[in-house]
Amino acid sequence: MRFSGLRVLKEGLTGNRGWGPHWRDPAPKPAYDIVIIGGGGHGLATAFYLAKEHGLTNVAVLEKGYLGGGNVGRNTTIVRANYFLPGNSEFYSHSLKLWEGLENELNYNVMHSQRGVINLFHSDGQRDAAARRGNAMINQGDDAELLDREGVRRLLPYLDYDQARFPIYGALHHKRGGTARHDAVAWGFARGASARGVDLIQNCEVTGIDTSGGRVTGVQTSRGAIKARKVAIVTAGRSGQVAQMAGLRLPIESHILQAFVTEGLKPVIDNVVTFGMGHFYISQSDKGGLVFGGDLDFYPSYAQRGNLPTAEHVMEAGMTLMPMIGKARVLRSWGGIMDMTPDGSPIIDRTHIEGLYLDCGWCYGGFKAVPGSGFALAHLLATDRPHDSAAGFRLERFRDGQGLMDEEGTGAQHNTH
Amino acid sequence: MRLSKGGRIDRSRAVSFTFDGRALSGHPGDTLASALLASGQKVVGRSFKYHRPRGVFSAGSEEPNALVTLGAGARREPNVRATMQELFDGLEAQSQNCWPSLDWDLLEVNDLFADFLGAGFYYKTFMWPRKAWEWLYEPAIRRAAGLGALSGQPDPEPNEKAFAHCDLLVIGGGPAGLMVALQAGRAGADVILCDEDHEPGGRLLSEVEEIAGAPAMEWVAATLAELEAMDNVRIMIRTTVTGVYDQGTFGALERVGRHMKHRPGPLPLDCFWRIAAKASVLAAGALERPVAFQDNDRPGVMLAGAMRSYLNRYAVAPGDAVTVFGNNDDAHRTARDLLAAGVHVAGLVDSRPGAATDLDLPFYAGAQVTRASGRMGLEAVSIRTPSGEVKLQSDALAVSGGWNPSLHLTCHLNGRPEWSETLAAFLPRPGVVPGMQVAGAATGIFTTAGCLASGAEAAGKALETLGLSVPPLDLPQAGEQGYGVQPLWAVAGNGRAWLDLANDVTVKDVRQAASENFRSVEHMKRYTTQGMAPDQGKISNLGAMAVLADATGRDVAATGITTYRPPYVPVPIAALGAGGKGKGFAPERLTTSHAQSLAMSAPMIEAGLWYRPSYFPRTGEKHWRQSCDREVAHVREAVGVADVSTLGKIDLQGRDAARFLDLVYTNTFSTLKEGRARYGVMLREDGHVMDDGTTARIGPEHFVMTTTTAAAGEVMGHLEFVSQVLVPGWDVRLISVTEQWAQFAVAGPQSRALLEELLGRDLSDAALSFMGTMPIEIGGVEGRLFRISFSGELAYEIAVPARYGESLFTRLVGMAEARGGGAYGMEALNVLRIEKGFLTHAELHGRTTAFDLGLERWMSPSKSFICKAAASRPGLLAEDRERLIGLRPVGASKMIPPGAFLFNEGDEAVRENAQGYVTSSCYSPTLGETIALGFLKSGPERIGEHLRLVDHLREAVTICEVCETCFLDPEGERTRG
Amino acid sequence: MRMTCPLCGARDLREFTFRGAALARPEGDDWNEAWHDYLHLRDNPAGESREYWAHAAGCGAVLLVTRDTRTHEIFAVEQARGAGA
Amino acid sequence: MAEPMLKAQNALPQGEALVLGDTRIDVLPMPRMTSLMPGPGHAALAKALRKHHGLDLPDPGGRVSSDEGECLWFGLGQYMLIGPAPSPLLAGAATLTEQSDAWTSVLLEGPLARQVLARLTPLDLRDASLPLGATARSEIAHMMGSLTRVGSEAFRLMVFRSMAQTLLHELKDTLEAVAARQAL
Repeated sequence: MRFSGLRVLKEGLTGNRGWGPHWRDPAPKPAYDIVIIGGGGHGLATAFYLAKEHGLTNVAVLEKGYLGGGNVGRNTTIVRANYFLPGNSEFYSHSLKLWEGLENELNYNVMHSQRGVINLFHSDGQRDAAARRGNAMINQGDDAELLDREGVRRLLPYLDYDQARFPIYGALHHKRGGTARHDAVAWGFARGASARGVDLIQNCEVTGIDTSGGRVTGVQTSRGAIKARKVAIVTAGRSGQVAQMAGLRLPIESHILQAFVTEGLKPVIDNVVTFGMGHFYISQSDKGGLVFGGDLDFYPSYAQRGNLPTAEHVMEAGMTLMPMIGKARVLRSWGGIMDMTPDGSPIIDRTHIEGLYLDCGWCYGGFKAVPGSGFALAHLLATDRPHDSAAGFRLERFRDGQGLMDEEGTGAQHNTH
Repeated sequence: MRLSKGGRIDRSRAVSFTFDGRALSGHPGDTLASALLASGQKVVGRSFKYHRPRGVFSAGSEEPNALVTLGAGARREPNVRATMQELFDGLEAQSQNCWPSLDWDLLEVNDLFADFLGAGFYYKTFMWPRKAWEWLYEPAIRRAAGLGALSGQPDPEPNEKAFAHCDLLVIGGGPAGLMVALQAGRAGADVILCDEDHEPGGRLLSEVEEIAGAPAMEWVAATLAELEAMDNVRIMIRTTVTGVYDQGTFGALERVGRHMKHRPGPLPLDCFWRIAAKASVLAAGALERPVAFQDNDRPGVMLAGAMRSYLNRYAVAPGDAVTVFGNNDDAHRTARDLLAAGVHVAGLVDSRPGAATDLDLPFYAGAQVTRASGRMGLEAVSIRTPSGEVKLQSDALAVSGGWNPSLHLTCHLNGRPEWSETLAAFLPRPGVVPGMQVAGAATGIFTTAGCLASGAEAAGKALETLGLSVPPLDLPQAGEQGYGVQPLWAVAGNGRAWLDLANDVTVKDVRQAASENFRSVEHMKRYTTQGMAPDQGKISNLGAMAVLADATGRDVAATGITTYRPPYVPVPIAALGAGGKGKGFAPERLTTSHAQSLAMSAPMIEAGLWYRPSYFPRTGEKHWRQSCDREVAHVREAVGVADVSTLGKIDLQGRDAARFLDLVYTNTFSTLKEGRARYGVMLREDGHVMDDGTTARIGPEHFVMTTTTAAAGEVMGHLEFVSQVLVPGWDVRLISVTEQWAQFAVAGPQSRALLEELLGRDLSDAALSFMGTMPIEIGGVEGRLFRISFSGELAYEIAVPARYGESLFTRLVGMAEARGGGAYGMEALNVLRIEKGFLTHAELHGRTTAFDLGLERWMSPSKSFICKAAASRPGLLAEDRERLIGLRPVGASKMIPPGAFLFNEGDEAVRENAQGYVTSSCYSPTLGETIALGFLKSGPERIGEHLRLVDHLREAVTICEVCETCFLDPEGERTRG
Repeated sequence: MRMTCPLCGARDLREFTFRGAALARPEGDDWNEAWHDYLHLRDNPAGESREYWAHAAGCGAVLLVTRDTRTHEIFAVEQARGAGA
Repeated sequence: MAEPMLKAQNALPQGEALVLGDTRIDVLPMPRMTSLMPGPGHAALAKALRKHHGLDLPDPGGRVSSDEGECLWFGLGQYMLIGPAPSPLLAGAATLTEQSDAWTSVLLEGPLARQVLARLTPLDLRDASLPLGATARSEIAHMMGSLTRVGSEAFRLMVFRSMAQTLLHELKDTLEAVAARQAL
């Protein structure tokens, strides 16, 4: 069924009885051409683009729990293309272009809102780094604008320009950046993939990956064995565990990232604001909640919850930067499991096992990558060649040291990002 | 309406307050909600989505409707629960989410269009035209959504955070919690009792109950008196435990100054507590749940237990004719208490077919309320009885669908509750929070007697784990009234029946979500937004799950429940972030020359946590460049003085100190002679440069290392890790001496003469050659002199104990000025180092290798050192890596802004063509031109090439010549003097 | 989270800094699989994990901590010096 | 020789900083402080310290004092000799590092002292875990510090010299807030 304002009107008049399921709930078939492990944003997007771009529909997405229940369902919904290292630049640029067409492509309102991302800087050195980033973005064909202190004041009058511990020198403004309704992204891709014939199978946990003679033959699941010519591991947060089923060790540690949302408030923050010095970023959802977060808790964890020191640090950062949010009340906090790679950049690649593919290591940047990652992995699965936009996301870069993508410059080794 | 007697309010005093500007009055002991009800204010707010009129629904922090805005100006506070706000004289409250007024709200039209605004409608529309989302649809949605509004001004009020430690944390001060505290206190345990209310007692405050043959509150008073007399027991009222964290850490929000008008200036509004407890008992009681039926959100409909609170605790009659509707015996108490208070009860409706009552009132067993009528306030309720439809004229309706144990905190560490068929509720699973017992109604025990017994039992278990002996127990007699709930979630019928009042989620919405295949609880929650409102679904969760279960043909147990996460009640950012405002966010580090620099009106800039002078303006200088150029000239032509104390200084001693340095530095230090210093490069194990600096040998087994200001902490941590983990057997002892020494650079042709005068000794090369160090004495003060240079001039760094720093700085500056020089700041320091091609973290930005920086000669081939293996990876040694070079403009444009990119002449300025980028640049007054450092693919092989520099952001296009990184005196003759 | 430092006793998480998985540093200066393994590859266990933590805001000791990454339960804390990875 | 020319300057004005009721904040004078790091094996240092300064080597978290001075446990493998100039004869048993200027010491004393500290440090300040004479390295208002209980209601706080202003500022604000609470 096609969604539209007219349809909403018609259904409204007829008691909303006509809305069907957004996706089918098929039983798993014994075999597929391609099995995607993980029904999160990336897995669902991969399924969608396999069907749409490559006409491959004998595909199953196996999800341990419910669709979109991983990090795509618990993040701070920021969509941006403001990376500066080759490898990242072209990928996130491509992903953002996909975002810009997503509603029409999916016929699903994911509420992609290009309200602008504003990265503040607080010293001459940071300004120079921001300038390099901004120029790289424009080199890539994306948008960037360098704001001075007064320029920031015009956009964000509510920041503390006099007392903030780290004075506001200016900001890098990325107007095409913004937010989206995270759940809707997963649901939209799921609906699109399902409509094109892909089987989305929930409550189906993969318990083993079958290989023979160095090539993958299928998977064992809580709902029986499923044969497959190609298997893609798209289980950010759990990549290590799933890869282990195929005897792979990955350059990944799982860390927690906390995020927070406040009670609904009338519009007060119109952009995405990030405060690098204090590890704090914030935006306001369309429902009115302030959605914000900070840095990792900085210890490996699968608990999907954090501890107070990081939470407090995030709030303190908010108070020094924009003390007007003091009276907003934190309604919920949660923690996502981040696939942290040594250089803070992801992996979309084949493995030494023929027919086994990886899409992992998204660190805390996975949400905005959803369309780009799905598109690139679909291309790799369909053609066995990396898509141009994701050629830099090699698994081997750590071994050979070529094309490391350490955007933060904190070191291409674990526990520095 | 206020009853003529009863209640825990002080009738002897009146408290005046305003609601939407109307002057009203109540009594001490009232909450804002009870005072509003007493004043006959039925409508207190508008609903989130449909803007329907709403009244007070509960009597606690779970309130979904009665959210108001308090105060005005910067102190204005949105979304305050009227049910939790203690009344005080002069309180000003405004209703929310309505315009132009509470009674006439334009957006109530949403209610007419409800059929088009059902669950998830917005995912299906607003997609055309594409660009319209940002400028048309989204702004409209945002304006309509949200509840209260922030003031937009900085929060002016003080808040605080604190830590507390105890043996046993008791959460909840009802009968169970008090019993726990009493037993544990008597056993000598260190107890903290937190209660959300402003007086302990829990449900006993609201019930007509007896303990030990006397009114229950007498037992509460006696118990509190005994507890308050124990110095091992601490009672924290107005304190809600909001979260459970690892190893017995709890978060709790104390409302310190919210119940008074005139708060003494420094008194915090809230205090956020971090409580560490060896053991804990959760005695948080239970929350009543409603039943869904058509228009069950009308003002005047409230929870049956809440109605008892208003009746018994606040002496407020909810109406003139009240109907009571429930599916359990507990609801009957409401009818009983209403009658006792002389309130007319229109009827008692019990959905249980076999139900009976001995109360003298119209009783309807096996009946259900099908509809509430009355838009701005309840007028009548329709009932479906076995014998047909009945309509009762009522202006208030008490609803009870049963009680849900408040088990939220037991789920914060990922514990899942278990379903109880008999209680039709989820119960806490034992042991899901290490060290936590659960007692009383929180475990599904709903009698006072049972709560007291369960409290005593939980106390016993907790005391055992604490290794304390359990004191003798005398359990007082108490009520054992029945409960006998028979599940009823939603009454069948047409029209909209509300599950989530706060977010306007109806039974229809949940059923529709299920029909659209949002069948898992998480999908339903996210699709309908049920449970995401300020009340966090406290009242609505289970009902919604039950309706979903019904719609999907599962039972509630199989359907499950969404995860409870902290905080249990919403916590102001100002409380969790207390202390962060303004400069409080991070400590400020001041050098010993700080005051003097300010006196010389130097602008101070942040360097990490430090403050350093940017430049020292002199009269007549209008622009920083003028000062900077002068200061550079001082150093190049006379002598300059700069405070370099912020650089990290680490003292290394021990038998293996030299060997240790050989390990952490890429170059060799064991060969360094006593009294000499050497430049060193330190890499991370991953093969990239972490830091650089000079290290001096001041004794056979004694070295002093300097680090950059930025990396001081990281380097110290790294060295500690290496010594304790990688070479634990080596004898090397590390200590930071950064703070012990004030250190000043004295640089320039006249630096030697200046210091010879200061020290009264010969400093010729014979006495102290380049890269030499020696102990010195200044008027009895022992210090140290290093002949090192970050400016390329003849230069020294002189160190004295920090207490003499200010004095020495002042003196050095004076002597420098007398020689035509003076103090110089960060700007000049940066120019001086760029002229020499020296590095800072603009170049050591974490992605560069020694090879990139032209430091490969510092990588000793003859020894092992940290990172040696990783640094030898092919990718880190590729010729075409971006490597350090110098740049100078050769065309018309002289602009070389840092952050600009380099392209071959004629190439388009796009990523694919980028050859490199600029890291540092400055105008060199010495050379009279702009110079820069940057990185360029195969840089060193391209000296002399012309490149096109492009800075899109600042619209600079400059033709540059690639040159050596050292622009001045490459042979270093000036340095050697 | 609270951790019991062998020198200082039970302390709040905020005093400690995670320093990485407890792995033995390879010998030799030549880049090889052992180094790749040490620097990059991880078991990343969902369960018992041996880690280094520094009591950075306390006594400065680097600690060898055995911890469950699913529950954050801490099984053992000892001084890294002398413990050996 | 050059005339005596350098003036000593404490990071904070010495003496009374704030008094509210019976609780007071005083900036202490800068005593002689020497870090003693014995390296592997502490026996030699214990012996030398007793011999030359009449002080026993404290256990972790401990402090030993005499009329002559005090020795403070200061972290892993480190002790702080406070008061006397270190006997050169200690040198064989430990490395000595001058620290007199590195730290600023403030005394917080009075009935509200513990409540003030409860707002600045995560330490358990109850008698059982911080008895009289106990010392701890911990966080004080986001700063690395040293805290020693020098009296039943008296605590000596030490932070790096450069952060002295921040410490004093935090202490004053907190004492005022706690006092305001007390007055309720």
